[in-house]
Amino acid sequence: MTSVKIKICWSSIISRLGLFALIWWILTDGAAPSWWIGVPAVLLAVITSAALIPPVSLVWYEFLRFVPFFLVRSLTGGVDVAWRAFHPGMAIAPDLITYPLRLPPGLPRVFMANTVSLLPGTLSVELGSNFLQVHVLDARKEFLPELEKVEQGVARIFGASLKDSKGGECNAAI
Amino acid sequence: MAVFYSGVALFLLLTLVAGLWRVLQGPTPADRMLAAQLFGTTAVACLLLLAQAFGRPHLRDVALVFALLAAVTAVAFVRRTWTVREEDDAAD
Amino acid sequence: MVLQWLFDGVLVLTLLWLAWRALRSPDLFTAIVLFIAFGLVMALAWVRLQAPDVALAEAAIGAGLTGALLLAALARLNVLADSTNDDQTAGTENE
Amino acid sequence: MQLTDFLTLLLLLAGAGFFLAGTVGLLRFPDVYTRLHALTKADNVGLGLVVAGLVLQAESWAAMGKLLLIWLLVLLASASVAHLVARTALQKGIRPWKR
Repeated sequence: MTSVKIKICWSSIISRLGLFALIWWILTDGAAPSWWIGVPAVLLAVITSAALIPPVSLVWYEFLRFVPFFLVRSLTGGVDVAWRAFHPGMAIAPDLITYPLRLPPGLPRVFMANTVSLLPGTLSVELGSNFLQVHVLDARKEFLPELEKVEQGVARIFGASLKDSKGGECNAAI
Repeated sequence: MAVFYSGVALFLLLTLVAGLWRVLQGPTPADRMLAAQLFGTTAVACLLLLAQAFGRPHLRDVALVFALLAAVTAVAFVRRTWTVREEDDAAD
Repeated sequence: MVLQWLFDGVLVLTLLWLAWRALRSPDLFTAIVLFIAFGLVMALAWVRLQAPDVALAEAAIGAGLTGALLLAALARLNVLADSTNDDQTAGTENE
Repeated sequence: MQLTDFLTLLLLLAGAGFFLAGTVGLLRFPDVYTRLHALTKADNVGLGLVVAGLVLQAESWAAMGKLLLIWLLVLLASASVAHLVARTALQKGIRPWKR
Protein backbone atom coordinates (compact mmCIF):
# COMPACT_ATOMS: atom_id res chain seq x y z
CA MET A 1 0.00 0.00 0.00
CA THR A 2 0.99 3.60 -0.22
CA SER A 3 3.03 5.13 2.54
CA VAL A 4 0.67 8.05 3.03
CA LYS A 5 0.13 8.53 6.73
CA ILE A 6 -3.56 8.63 7.47
CA LYS A 7 -4.57 10.07 10.77
CA ILE A 8 -7.65 8.25 11.95
CA CYS A 9 -10.08 10.48 13.77
CA TRP A 10 -12.42 8.13 15.59
CA SER A 11 -15.07 10.65 16.57
CA SER A 12 -15.47 11.61 12.92
CA ILE A 13 -15.71 7.94 11.87
CA ILE A 14 -18.39 7.28 14.46
CA SER A 15 -20.48 10.34 13.62
CA ARG A 16 -20.29 9.55 9.90
CA LEU A 17 -21.30 5.97 10.62
CA GLY A 18 -24.33 7.28 12.47
CA LEU A 19 -25.19 9.75 9.71
CA PHE A 20 -25.00 7.22 6.86
CA ALA A 21 -26.88 4.60 8.85
CA LEU A 22 -29.61 7.17 9.49
CA ILE A 23 -29.79 7.99 5.76
CA TRP A 24 -30.02 4.28 4.89
CA TRP A 25 -32.77 3.81 7.44
CA ILE A 26 -34.69 6.74 5.95
CA LEU A 27 -34.24 5.56 2.36
CA THR A 28 -35.46 2.04 3.07
CA ASP A 29 -38.37 3.13 5.31
CA GLY A 30 -36.79 1.19 8.15
CA ALA A 31 -37.24 -2.20 6.49
CA ALA A 32 -35.29 -4.69 8.62
CA PRO A 33 -34.17 -7.16 5.87
CA SER A 34 -32.57 -4.33 3.91
CA TRP A 35 -29.72 -4.15 6.44
CA TRP A 36 -28.08 -7.18 4.80
CA ILE A 37 -27.18 -4.77 2.02
CA GLY A 38 -27.30 -1.70 4.23
CA VAL A 39 -24.44 -2.61 6.55
CA PRO A 40 -21.87 -3.15 3.76
CA ALA A 41 -23.15 -0.08 1.93
CA VAL A 42 -22.85 2.13 5.00
CA LEU A 43 -19.37 0.79 5.77
CA LEU A 44 -18.26 1.42 2.18
CA ALA A 45 -19.67 4.93 2.35
CA VAL A 46 -17.79 5.64 5.59
CA ILE A 47 -14.51 4.35 4.14
CA THR A 48 -14.99 6.34 0.93
CA SER A 49 -15.86 9.53 2.75
CA ALA A 50 -12.93 9.10 5.15
CA ALA A 51 -10.63 8.83 2.14
CA LEU A 52 -12.16 11.80 0.31
CA ILE A 53 -13.21 14.30 2.97
CA PRO A 54 -10.90 15.13 5.88
CA PRO A 55 -12.53 15.35 9.31
CA VAL A 56 -14.41 18.57 9.90
CA SER A 57 -14.87 19.80 13.41
CA LEU A 58 -18.42 20.87 14.19
CA VAL A 59 -19.86 22.33 17.33
CA TRP A 60 -23.23 20.59 17.43
CA TYR A 61 -24.73 22.89 19.99
CA GLU A 62 -23.99 25.93 17.85
CA PHE A 63 -25.26 24.13 14.76
CA LEU A 64 -28.58 23.43 16.47
CA ARG A 65 -28.75 27.06 17.52
CA PHE A 66 -28.10 28.14 13.93
CA VAL A 67 -30.99 26.10 12.50
CA PRO A 68 -33.91 28.20 13.85
CA PHE A 69 -32.10 31.41 12.88
CA PHE A 70 -31.65 30.02 9.37
CA LEU A 71 -35.26 28.84 9.10
CA VAL A 72 -36.72 32.15 10.25
CA ARG A 73 -34.42 34.20 8.04
CA SER A 74 -35.04 32.07 4.94
CA LEU A 75 -38.79 32.34 5.52
CA THR A 76 -38.32 36.11 5.72
CA GLY A 77 -36.31 35.86 2.51
CA GLY A 78 -39.16 34.06 0.78
CA VAL A 79 -41.70 36.62 1.93
CA ASP A 80 -39.38 39.45 0.92
CA VAL A 81 -38.76 38.16 -2.61
CA ALA A 82 -42.43 37.21 -3.05
CA TRP A 83 -43.50 40.72 -2.07
CA ARG A 84 -41.06 42.21 -4.56
CA ALA A 85 -42.21 39.87 -7.32
CA PHE A 86 -45.87 40.77 -6.86
CA HIS A 87 -45.23 44.50 -6.31
CA PRO A 88 -46.50 46.41 -9.38
CA GLY A 89 -43.48 48.71 -9.53
CA MET A 90 -41.05 45.86 -8.67
CA ALA A 91 -39.36 47.39 -5.62
CA ILE A 92 -35.86 46.29 -6.48
CA ALA A 93 -32.58 48.16 -6.72
CA PRO A 94 -30.01 45.41 -7.30
CA ASP A 95 -26.30 45.92 -6.84
CA LEU A 96 -23.09 43.99 -6.31
CA ILE A 97 -21.28 44.40 -3.02
CA THR A 98 -18.04 42.90 -1.79
CA TYR A 99 -17.82 41.52 1.72
CA PRO A 100 -14.36 40.94 3.23
CA LEU A 101 -14.30 37.38 4.58
CA ARG A 102 -12.57 36.54 7.82
CA LEU A 103 -13.56 32.87 7.91
CA PRO A 104 -10.90 30.19 7.39
CA PRO A 105 -10.88 28.83 3.82
CA GLY A 106 -12.53 25.57 2.89
CA LEU A 107 -15.83 24.22 4.11
CA PRO A 108 -16.76 27.17 6.40
CA ARG A 109 -16.58 29.57 3.45
CA VAL A 110 -18.59 27.30 1.17
CA PHE A 111 -21.15 26.86 3.94
CA MET A 112 -21.36 30.62 4.34
CA ALA A 113 -21.70 31.23 0.58
CA ASN A 114 -24.56 28.74 0.36
CA THR A 115 -26.27 30.14 3.44
CA VAL A 116 -26.02 33.71 2.15
CA SER A 117 -27.77 32.63 -1.07
CA LEU A 118 -30.78 31.48 0.93
CA LEU A 119 -31.09 34.53 3.17
CA PRO A 120 -33.27 37.55 2.34
CA GLY A 121 -32.10 39.77 -0.48
CA THR A 122 -28.61 38.32 -0.86
CA LEU A 123 -27.06 35.95 -3.41
CA SER A 124 -23.40 34.97 -3.30
CA VAL A 125 -21.76 35.43 -6.67
CA GLU A 126 -18.01 35.05 -6.36
CA LEU A 127 -16.11 33.35 -3.56
CA GLY A 128 -12.65 34.89 -3.75
CA SER A 129 -9.47 34.29 -1.78
CA ASN A 130 -10.50 36.68 0.99
CA PHE A 131 -13.79 38.19 -0.08
CA LEU A 132 -17.33 37.18 -0.94
CA GLN A 133 -19.05 39.06 -3.72
CA VAL A 134 -22.76 39.33 -2.99
CA HIS A 135 -25.57 40.35 -5.29
CA VAL A 136 -28.18 42.21 -3.27
CA LEU A 137 -31.77 42.70 -4.36
CA ASP A 138 -32.20 46.07 -2.72
CA ALA A 139 -29.03 48.08 -2.19
CA ARG A 140 -30.96 50.70 -0.22
CA LYS A 141 -31.12 48.34 2.74
CA GLU A 142 -28.21 47.72 5.09
CA PHE A 143 -26.70 44.27 4.56
CA LEU A 144 -23.44 44.28 6.48
CA PRO A 145 -24.92 43.54 9.94
CA GLU A 146 -26.77 40.52 8.57
CA LEU A 147 -23.69 39.19 6.76
CA GLU A 148 -21.59 39.70 9.87
CA LYS A 149 -24.13 37.83 11.93
CA VAL A 150 -24.07 34.90 9.49
CA GLU A 151 -20.28 34.90 9.45
CA GLN A 152 -20.09 34.82 13.24
CA GLY A 153 -22.66 32.02 13.35
CA VAL A 154 -20.73 29.96 10.81
CA ALA A 155 -17.47 30.57 12.66
CA ARG A 156 -19.05 29.32 15.88
CA ILE A 157 -20.41 26.21 14.15
CA PHE A 158 -16.99 25.24 12.85
CA GLY A 159 -15.30 26.27 16.07
CA ALA A 160 -13.07 28.74 14.25
CA SER A 161 -12.15 32.19 15.40
CA LEU A 162 -12.52 34.99 12.88
CA LYS A 163 -9.10 36.49 13.53
CA ASP A 164 -6.62 33.72 12.83
CA SER A 165 -7.57 31.05 10.36
CA LYS A 166 -6.38 28.08 12.35
CA GLY A 167 -8.85 25.47 13.44
CA GLY A 168 -9.49 21.81 12.79
CA GLU A 169 -8.73 20.18 16.08
CA CYS A 170 -10.19 16.72 16.04
CA ASN A 171 -12.47 16.74 19.02
CA ALA A 172 -16.08 16.72 17.88
CA ALA A 173 -15.52 16.09 14.22
CA ILE A 174 -17.72 14.72 11.48
CA MET B 1 -58.12 15.78 1.91
CA ALA B 2 -57.13 13.82 -1.23
CA VAL B 3 -59.05 16.28 -3.39
CA PHE B 4 -57.23 19.15 -1.77
CA TYR B 5 -53.82 17.55 -2.40
CA SER B 6 -54.72 17.02 -6.06
CA GLY B 7 -55.91 20.61 -6.29
CA VAL B 8 -52.63 22.01 -4.99
CA ALA B 9 -50.74 19.63 -7.31
CA LEU B 10 -52.76 20.92 -10.27
CA PHE B 11 -51.99 24.49 -9.23
CA LEU B 12 -48.26 23.69 -9.10
CA LEU B 13 -48.47 22.09 -12.55
CA LEU B 14 -50.06 25.28 -13.86
CA THR B 15 -47.25 27.44 -12.43
CA LEU B 16 -44.81 25.05 -14.12
CA VAL B 17 -46.54 25.58 -17.45
CA ALA B 18 -46.43 29.35 -16.92
CA GLY B 19 -42.69 29.10 -16.36
CA LEU B 20 -42.27 27.63 -19.86
CA TRP B 21 -42.62 31.15 -21.21
CA ARG B 22 -39.20 31.94 -19.75
CA VAL B 23 -37.67 28.91 -21.49
CA LEU B 24 -38.88 30.17 -24.85
CA GLN B 25 -38.06 33.79 -24.10
CA GLY B 26 -34.53 33.51 -22.77
CA PRO B 27 -32.70 35.79 -23.41
CA THR B 28 -29.50 34.13 -22.14
CA PRO B 29 -29.02 30.35 -21.93
CA ALA B 30 -28.80 30.72 -18.15
CA ASP B 31 -32.37 32.03 -18.03
CA ARG B 32 -33.67 29.00 -19.88
CA MET B 33 -31.69 26.68 -17.63
CA LEU B 34 -33.00 28.45 -14.51
CA ALA B 35 -36.54 27.81 -15.64
CA ALA B 36 -35.70 24.11 -15.95
CA GLN B 37 -34.26 24.21 -12.45
CA LEU B 38 -37.49 25.76 -11.19
CA PHE B 39 -39.46 22.98 -12.90
CA GLY B 40 -37.38 20.46 -10.97
CA THR B 41 -38.35 21.98 -7.62
CA THR B 42 -41.99 22.32 -8.65
CA ALA B 43 -42.08 18.73 -9.87
CA VAL B 44 -40.66 17.52 -6.55
CA ALA B 45 -43.43 19.31 -4.65
CA CYS B 46 -46.01 18.03 -7.14
CA LEU B 47 -44.83 14.43 -6.74
CA LEU B 48 -44.89 14.63 -2.95
CA LEU B 49 -48.46 15.90 -3.10
CA LEU B 50 -49.51 13.16 -5.53
CA ALA B 51 -47.86 10.55 -3.28
CA GLN B 52 -50.00 11.81 -0.42
CA ALA B 53 -53.17 12.09 -2.53
CA PHE B 54 -52.95 8.53 -3.88
CA GLY B 55 -51.72 7.13 -0.59
CA ARG B 56 -48.66 5.72 -2.37
CA PRO B 57 -45.60 6.51 -0.26
CA HIS B 58 -43.25 4.95 -2.81
CA LEU B 59 -43.79 7.89 -5.14
CA ARG B 60 -41.58 9.84 -2.76
CA ASP B 61 -38.61 7.91 -4.13
CA VAL B 62 -39.30 9.45 -7.53
CA ALA B 63 -39.20 12.88 -5.89
CA LEU B 64 -35.92 11.94 -4.23
CA VAL B 65 -34.39 11.02 -7.59
CA PHE B 66 -35.58 14.36 -8.99
CA ALA B 67 -33.98 16.20 -6.10
CA LEU B 68 -30.70 14.37 -6.64
CA LEU B 69 -30.56 14.82 -10.39
CA ALA B 70 -31.75 18.43 -10.61
CA ALA B 71 -28.26 19.55 -9.67
CA VAL B 72 -26.55 17.18 -12.14
CA THR B 73 -28.17 18.76 -15.19
CA ALA B 74 -27.55 22.31 -14.00
CA VAL B 75 -23.91 21.58 -13.16
CA ALA B 76 -23.40 19.89 -16.55
CA PHE B 77 -24.79 23.04 -18.12
CA VAL B 78 -22.51 25.43 -16.22
CA ARG B 79 -19.33 23.34 -16.41
CA ARG B 80 -19.66 22.09 -19.98
CA THR B 81 -21.96 24.17 -22.12
CA TRP B 82 -21.67 27.58 -20.59
CA THR B 83 -18.11 27.74 -19.26
CA VAL B 84 -15.83 30.65 -19.95
CA ARG B 85 -13.45 29.56 -22.66
CA GLU B 86 -9.99 30.99 -23.22
CA GLU B 87 -10.72 31.87 -26.84
CA ASP B 88 -13.75 33.86 -25.69
CA ASP B 89 -11.56 35.95 -23.43
CA ALA B 90 -9.16 36.56 -26.29
CA ALA B 91 -12.02 37.63 -28.53
CA ASP B 92 -13.39 40.16 -26.05
CA MET C 1 -62.86 13.56 -10.22
CA VAL C 2 -63.04 16.79 -12.18
CA LEU C 3 -59.69 17.73 -10.71
CA GLN C 4 -58.10 14.52 -11.94
CA TRP C 5 -59.49 15.11 -15.43
CA LEU C 6 -58.17 18.66 -15.38
CA PHE C 7 -54.78 17.47 -14.16
CA ASP C 8 -54.55 14.83 -16.89
CA GLY C 9 -55.72 17.29 -19.51
CA VAL C 10 -53.08 19.85 -18.58
CA LEU C 11 -50.45 17.08 -18.53
CA VAL C 12 -51.36 15.81 -22.01
CA LEU C 13 -51.56 19.25 -23.59
CA THR C 14 -48.27 20.32 -21.99
CA LEU C 15 -46.55 17.13 -23.14
CA LEU C 16 -47.73 17.49 -26.73
CA TRP C 17 -46.85 21.17 -26.83
CA LEU C 18 -43.40 20.55 -25.30
CA ALA C 19 -42.63 17.74 -27.74
CA TRP C 20 -43.67 19.87 -30.69
CA ARG C 21 -41.66 22.91 -29.54
CA ALA C 22 -38.60 20.77 -28.77
CA LEU C 23 -38.68 19.38 -32.30
CA ARG C 24 -39.38 22.71 -33.98
CA SER C 25 -37.05 24.95 -31.99
CA PRO C 26 -34.37 26.50 -34.19
CA ASP C 27 -32.04 26.98 -31.21
CA LEU C 28 -30.52 23.68 -30.09
CA PHE C 29 -30.03 24.82 -26.53
CA THR C 30 -33.69 25.77 -26.16
CA ALA C 31 -34.58 22.39 -27.60
CA ILE C 32 -32.49 20.65 -24.92
CA VAL C 33 -34.09 22.62 -22.08
CA LEU C 34 -37.51 21.83 -23.54
CA PHE C 35 -36.49 18.17 -23.68
CA ILE C 36 -35.52 18.27 -19.99
CA ALA C 37 -38.86 19.87 -19.15
CA PHE C 38 -40.55 17.19 -21.27
CA GLY C 39 -38.82 14.51 -19.19
CA LEU C 40 -40.04 16.11 -15.97
CA VAL C 41 -43.66 16.34 -17.13
CA MET C 42 -43.47 12.83 -18.60
CA ALA C 43 -42.41 11.50 -15.20
CA LEU C 44 -45.44 13.21 -13.67
CA ALA C 45 -47.59 11.55 -16.32
CA TRP C 46 -46.20 8.11 -15.46
CA VAL C 47 -47.00 8.80 -11.83
CA ARG C 48 -50.58 9.64 -12.80
CA LEU C 49 -50.72 6.36 -14.73
CA GLN C 50 -49.83 4.55 -11.48
CA ALA C 51 -46.45 3.42 -12.81
CA PRO C 52 -43.94 4.73 -10.26
CA ASP C 53 -41.14 2.44 -11.46
CA VAL C 54 -41.34 3.82 -14.99
CA ALA C 55 -41.53 7.32 -13.51
CA LEU C 56 -38.33 6.59 -11.61
CA ALA C 57 -36.57 5.51 -14.78
CA GLU C 58 -37.91 8.50 -16.69
CA ALA C 59 -36.76 10.90 -13.96
CA ALA C 60 -33.29 9.38 -13.78
CA ILE C 61 -32.67 8.76 -17.48
CA GLY C 62 -34.96 11.16 -19.31
CA ALA C 63 -34.73 14.32 -17.27
CA GLY C 64 -31.39 13.79 -15.55
CA LEU C 65 -28.76 11.88 -17.49
CA THR C 66 -29.88 12.42 -21.08
CA GLY C 67 -30.23 16.13 -20.40
CA ALA C 68 -26.70 16.31 -19.03
CA LEU C 69 -25.36 14.23 -21.92
CA LEU C 70 -27.11 16.39 -24.51
CA LEU C 71 -25.69 19.51 -22.88
CA ALA C 72 -22.20 18.03 -22.97
CA ALA C 73 -22.71 17.05 -26.62
CA LEU C 74 -23.83 20.58 -27.45
CA ALA C 75 -20.64 21.91 -25.87
CA ARG C 76 -18.66 19.61 -28.17
CA LEU C 77 -20.61 20.86 -31.15
CA ASN C 78 -19.30 24.28 -30.19
CA VAL C 79 -22.49 25.87 -31.37
CA LEU C 80 -22.55 28.12 -28.33
CA ALA C 81 -19.07 29.48 -28.97
CA ASP C 82 -20.49 31.46 -31.89
CA SER C 83 -23.50 32.67 -30.02
CA THR C 84 -21.73 33.82 -26.84
CA ASN C 85 -21.44 37.32 -28.21
CA ASP C 86 -25.16 37.35 -28.87
CA ASP C 87 -25.66 36.28 -25.26
CA GLN C 88 -23.85 39.28 -23.95
CA THR C 89 -25.72 41.75 -26.08
CA ALA C 90 -28.94 39.99 -25.19
CA GLY C 91 -28.02 40.28 -21.52
CA THR C 92 -27.55 44.04 -21.73
CA GLU C 93 -30.49 44.64 -24.02
CA ASN C 94 -32.72 44.41 -21.00
CA GLU C 95 -31.60 47.65 -19.47
CA MET D 1 -61.52 18.19 10.63
CA GLN D 2 -58.61 17.65 12.96
CA LEU D 3 -56.13 20.29 13.96
CA THR D 4 -53.27 18.64 12.03
CA ASP D 5 -55.38 18.53 8.88
CA PHE D 6 -56.13 22.20 9.25
CA LEU D 7 -52.44 23.02 9.75
CA THR D 8 -51.52 20.94 6.71
CA LEU D 9 -54.09 22.83 4.68
CA LEU D 10 -52.66 26.18 5.74
CA LEU D 11 -49.05 25.15 5.14
CA LEU D 12 -49.79 23.70 1.69
CA LEU D 13 -51.70 26.81 0.63
CA ALA D 14 -48.85 29.03 1.82
CA GLY D 15 -46.37 26.80 -0.01
CA ALA D 16 -48.38 27.03 -3.23
CA GLY D 17 -48.38 30.81 -2.83
CA PHE D 18 -44.60 30.86 -2.66
CA PHE D 19 -44.34 28.66 -5.75
CA LEU D 20 -46.56 31.15 -7.57
CA ALA D 21 -44.32 33.98 -6.33
CA GLY D 22 -41.26 32.13 -7.62
CA THR D 23 -42.77 31.75 -11.07
CA VAL D 24 -43.95 35.37 -11.14
CA GLY D 25 -40.46 36.45 -10.12
CA LEU D 26 -38.92 34.28 -12.82
CA LEU D 27 -41.18 35.87 -15.41
CA ARG D 28 -41.05 39.49 -14.23
CA PHE D 29 -37.56 40.13 -12.87
CA PRO D 30 -35.23 41.88 -15.29
CA ASP D 31 -31.99 39.84 -15.28
CA VAL D 32 -30.35 36.52 -14.41
CA TYR D 33 -29.24 37.56 -10.94
CA THR D 34 -32.61 38.84 -9.74
CA ARG D 35 -34.32 35.75 -11.20
CA LEU D 36 -31.89 33.61 -9.23
CA HIS D 37 -33.07 35.41 -6.09
CA ALA D 38 -36.67 34.48 -6.87
CA LEU D 39 -35.68 30.90 -7.59
CA THR D 40 -33.49 30.13 -4.62
CA LYS D 41 -35.65 31.79 -2.00
CA ALA D 42 -39.30 31.65 -2.99
CA ASP D 43 -39.08 28.09 -4.27
CA ASN D 44 -37.18 26.64 -1.38
CA VAL D 45 -39.52 28.26 1.10
CA GLY D 46 -42.45 26.98 -0.96
CA LEU D 47 -41.09 23.44 -0.98
CA GLY D 48 -40.22 23.76 2.71
CA LEU D 49 -43.81 24.67 3.57
CA VAL D 50 -45.22 21.87 1.41
CA VAL D 51 -42.84 19.42 3.08
CA ALA D 52 -43.78 20.76 6.52
CA GLY D 53 -47.46 20.31 5.68
CA LEU D 54 -46.91 16.73 4.53
CA VAL D 55 -44.65 15.87 7.48
CA LEU D 56 -47.69 16.41 9.71
CA GLN D 57 -49.48 13.69 7.75
CA ALA D 58 -46.52 11.30 7.50
CA GLU D 59 -47.24 7.73 8.52
CA SER D 60 -43.87 6.94 10.10
CA TRP D 61 -40.66 8.52 11.34
CA ALA D 62 -38.79 7.22 8.30
CA ALA D 63 -41.30 8.85 5.94
CA MET D 64 -40.89 12.10 7.85
CA GLY D 65 -37.12 11.81 7.53
CA LYS D 66 -37.39 11.13 3.82
CA LEU D 67 -39.47 14.27 3.27
CA LEU D 68 -36.94 16.35 5.19
CA LEU D 69 -34.06 14.70 3.31
CA ILE D 70 -35.68 15.64 0.00
CA TRP D 71 -36.02 19.23 1.14
CA LEU D 72 -32.39 19.39 2.32
CA LEU D 73 -31.18 17.96 -0.99
CA VAL D 74 -33.14 20.52 -3.01
CA LEU D 75 -31.91 23.28 -0.72
CA LEU D 76 -28.28 22.27 -1.17
CA ALA D 77 -28.66 21.77 -4.92
CA SER D 78 -30.36 25.07 -5.60
CA ALA D 79 -27.95 27.07 -3.42
CA SER D 80 -24.94 25.57 -5.19
CA VAL D 81 -26.48 25.92 -8.64
CA ALA D 82 -27.44 29.55 -7.94
CA HIS D 83 -23.87 30.32 -6.92
CA LEU D 84 -22.41 28.54 -9.97
CA VAL D 85 -24.75 30.24 -12.43
CA ALA D 86 -24.27 33.70 -10.87
CA ARG D 87 -20.49 33.34 -10.90
CA THR D 88 -20.36 32.15 -14.49
CA ALA D 89 -22.74 34.90 -15.58
CA LEU D 90 -20.47 37.52 -14.03
CA GLN D 91 -17.39 35.95 -15.62
CA LYS D 92 -19.15 36.00 -18.99
CA GLY D 93 -19.58 39.73 -18.59
CA ILE D 94 -23.33 39.88 -18.06
CA ARG D 95 -23.80 43.10 -16.12
CA PRO D 96 -26.33 43.16 -13.29
CA TRP D 97 -29.44 45.15 -14.12
CA LYS D 98 -29.48 48.55 -12.41
CA ARG D 99 -32.35 50.87 -11.81
